[in-house]
Amino acid sequence: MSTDYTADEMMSIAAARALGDGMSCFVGIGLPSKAANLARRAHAPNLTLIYESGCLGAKPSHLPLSIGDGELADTADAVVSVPEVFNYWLQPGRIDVGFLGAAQLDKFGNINTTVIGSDYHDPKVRLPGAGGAPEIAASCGEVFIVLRQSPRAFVEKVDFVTSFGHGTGKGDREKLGLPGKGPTLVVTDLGLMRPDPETAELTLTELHPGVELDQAVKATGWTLKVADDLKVTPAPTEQELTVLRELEKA
Amino acid sequence: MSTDYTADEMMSIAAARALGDGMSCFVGIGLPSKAANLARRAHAPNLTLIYESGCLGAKPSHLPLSIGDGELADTADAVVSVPEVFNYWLQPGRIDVGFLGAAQLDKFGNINTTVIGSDYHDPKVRLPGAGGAPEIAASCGEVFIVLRQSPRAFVEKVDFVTSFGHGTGKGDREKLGLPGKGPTLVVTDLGLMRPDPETAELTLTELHPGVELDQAVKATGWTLKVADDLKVTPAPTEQELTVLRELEKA
Amino acid sequence: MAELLSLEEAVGRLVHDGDTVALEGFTHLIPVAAGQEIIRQGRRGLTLVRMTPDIVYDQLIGAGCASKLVFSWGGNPGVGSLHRFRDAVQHDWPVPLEIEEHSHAGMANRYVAGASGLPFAVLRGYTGTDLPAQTETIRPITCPFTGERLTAVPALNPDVTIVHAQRADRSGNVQMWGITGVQKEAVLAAKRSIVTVEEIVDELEPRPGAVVLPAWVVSAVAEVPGGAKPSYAAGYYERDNSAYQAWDEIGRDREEFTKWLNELKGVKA
Amino acid sequence: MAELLSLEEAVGRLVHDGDTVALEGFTHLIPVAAGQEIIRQGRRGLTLVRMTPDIVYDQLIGAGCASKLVFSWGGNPGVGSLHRFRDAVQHDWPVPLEIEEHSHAGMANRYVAGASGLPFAVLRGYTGTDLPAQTETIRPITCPFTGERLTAVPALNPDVTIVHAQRADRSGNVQMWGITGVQKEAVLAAKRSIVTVEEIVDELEPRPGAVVLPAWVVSAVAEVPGGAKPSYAAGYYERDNSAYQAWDEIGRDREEFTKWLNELKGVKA
Repeated sequence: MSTDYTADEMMSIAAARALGDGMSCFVGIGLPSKAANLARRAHAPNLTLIYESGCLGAKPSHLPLSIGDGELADTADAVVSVPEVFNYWLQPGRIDVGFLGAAQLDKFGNINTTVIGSDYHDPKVRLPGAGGAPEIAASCGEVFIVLRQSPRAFVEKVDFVTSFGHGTGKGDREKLGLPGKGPTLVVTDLGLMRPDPETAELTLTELHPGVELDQAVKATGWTLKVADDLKVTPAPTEQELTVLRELEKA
Repeated sequence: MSTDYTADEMMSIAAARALGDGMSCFVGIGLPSKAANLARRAHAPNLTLIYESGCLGAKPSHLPLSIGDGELADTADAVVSVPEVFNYWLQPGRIDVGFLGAAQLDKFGNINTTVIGSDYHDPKVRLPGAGGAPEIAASCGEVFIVLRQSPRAFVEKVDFVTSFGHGTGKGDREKLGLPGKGPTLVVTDLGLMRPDPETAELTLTELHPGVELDQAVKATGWTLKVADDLKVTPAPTEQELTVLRELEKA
Repeated sequence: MAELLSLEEAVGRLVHDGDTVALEGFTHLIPVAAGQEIIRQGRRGLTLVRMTPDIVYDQLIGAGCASKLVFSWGGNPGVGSLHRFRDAVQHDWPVPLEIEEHSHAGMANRYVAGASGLPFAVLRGYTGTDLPAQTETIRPITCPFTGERLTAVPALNPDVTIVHAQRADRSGNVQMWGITGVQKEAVLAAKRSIVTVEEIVDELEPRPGAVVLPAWVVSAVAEVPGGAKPSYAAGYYERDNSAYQAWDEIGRDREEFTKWLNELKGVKA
Repeated sequence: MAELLSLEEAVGRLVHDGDTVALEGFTHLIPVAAGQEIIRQGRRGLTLVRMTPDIVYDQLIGAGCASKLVFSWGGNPGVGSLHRFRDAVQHDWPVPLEIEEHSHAGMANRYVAGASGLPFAVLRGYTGTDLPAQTETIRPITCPFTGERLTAVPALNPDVTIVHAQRADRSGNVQMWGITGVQKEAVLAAKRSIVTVEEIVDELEPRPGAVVLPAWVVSAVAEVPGGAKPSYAAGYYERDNSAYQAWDEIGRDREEFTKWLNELKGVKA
């Protein structure tokens, strides 16, 4: 039956829905790129995709494997240098949404993609590092994060703050003078989290259809708070699934 | 007879001769541009001309009227933005020679193109201003200046230092940390001046053929020093005159 | 997202009395028609910004639109002086004109800082000159790594930047080529922007050396064929050098200028 | 002025033990052949610089050429980790690797400062992150006009920068198009530079989106068709994604890697 779908498909579709038509989105590679491209195909034809390789307004016909695929340049409104994309386009806060992945995420939306383990110089795992994320997280109007939920990935406190979310809670961004709102949405394979308006702590606001609350709680490395009015994500529509599967095939 | 020539022609030819083949030259408009284009045609086919409008390696077939003529862009190796030409090309000291004009020039090679008169806010004459000259004078390997000689133009001390030459004498550039050698040659319709190696004061080193020493002294607003081995500029060759006249006609 | 408007409407909506306005262009693609529309609409108290104010700035100044000029080289390129600019600076006619004077390198970097969302830019500039003594917006800054002394200039963020380009598409994406000067930076630095274009086309086919300004950073696009005359638009028309020479005569004399101004305004009446 | 040399000669003359070397490229046009030539020639003690060190940097590190890496994102794009990089950082194999870690925005601005002849660059960056505590080359700076606190990073000026481009002409003028990343800045920031190209042509006809590096800012040009493989060269060949996947297996294991390395060196013997 065509409305069967996987948890990963639900995650990508829920992430895509967060992007409205006419927005501009600075796109990280991997899950964020899949969601952003799905959004552009499914419901937001005027979504402007910006990649850190310098592609402004890319309209790829298939999912790019990296942020520097030729397809991104060939279909872009303009290709600019890497210094320009960071200085003229990202830094002034022109871009509505920064869409990021993470290796580790903590309950205040801080992202770690640098090292696992408490010693930077002798890490348990050396991760790829910051890339464009610290400034994307700082300068975009708001930040969406997409990653699969597990207690190893969703931790009380990240081992290393690669990209600043809400620091130690509400008000920290303002104190540091960070212009954007920071993470406003986390999309996982189990549901959605949003920062609590009072504390900025990530709180479960939606479960995907068929997911038990207990699953989400167990997949979170901190004591997960749950919104009073916990909702259920609408299931993927046939159209959404068709577009997503075409995109992955192409 | 074809070897008759004007003082202005002698000036342009003498200025052109100072530019060697393979050099790069940041070209001011007017007399400097004429001299630089003449050099490229006459004896320095590999002279790289750089214009502040962003044209790198321009090869105009006729004399440009402004630093932004379409011909400069059409014939350039690359056209870059105005910020780029100043930041990436001029500022790091990549360019061998800055070729400038002036409204007023003093005996230490300082240039004024801002105001005539001692009161900036109530000037006798308001001139166009600095343009690219202050940084051209600072950053090029050396600076050549070309202008017609008169006591009004060649003054003891300029009313306003728009572009720094040798300040108040030898060693001032080093004190300020200016990278280039500053003005090493002034070409006029009467002869050539060069900074004295000891004092940096502009000193007459060559007279054009047929010019009397007295003419040059009277056309200078300070007590002009004369080199011990004052020479006479070689007269324009037929080839130089032919090329110059073709250039002015085209 | 760029709206397609008439020039009259674009200037009417986006340029206000007292605004800081940059009409940029470096010999090529000068937004002359837009400048003259500002004169027609009688704006007052503008702070005009431009690296190379030329005859359209002379016209704006002579018409009394400006109370301040921020610039680095003011002249009639290839001809000589701007007489209305001189008359305003030297004799306050028709109104006093305050000036803030920089070098090209300084102005270019001020736009870069503005486009980059930074409050200032750093350069090697002005050293040894008399400019810092006259211009408050030139200050020293020390490298936190080497201790070296350099120069800082503050960002330029015009209320509105106006440029002229060859083309836009129907969505308002703008394409310009040839000498494009500091126009991208000036548009990105501004709070609002107007782009006049030679033509609006269905599709912007890629061109060597083209700069594209996406529609989402432009406020309004107005189709104004010939809108850069008497300057030139590569691919469309050449520079009318005689018009620059003719301006010398007109601009030199208050009466001649006033006659010219009345004619310009009459065109609309 | 650029000399046309063989790759072997260019690397032999211009890359020395202990040099700071940047081989730049952003997914597209990675100078892989040049990196492998450095391995063949057995350079030691290099400080390697790159925003996005990928498999050719993993190879250089695994071969023991590098003692330090300056970078902002080290990974096998679309595949995963760089195992030789991890092994060097975590277990000093085959030699210890010091790291100096930045963000992309910081690295890009460090090259811009280097290309501009400035000792540092200013950005809004790193705020609130743990990077400044680990990286000495990130410092605060105050705006002399607004008093605002920003971040400064020092210029990068490699001893030699190596990039790959589509074309050069016989004079050594270089043309590249598509995603050109930070290559212009990296070349202009360097004391010396090598450009490998797909082909040397009689004339560089203008192309949309092309960046031209004039011959007088390039030290050497070497014709190396396929020199960016397994990355891609727009207009010439596509990315070989399977080679990136295959590297994961090779790089993961010291023995497998050593076998690969011996084969690489054997190619020359």
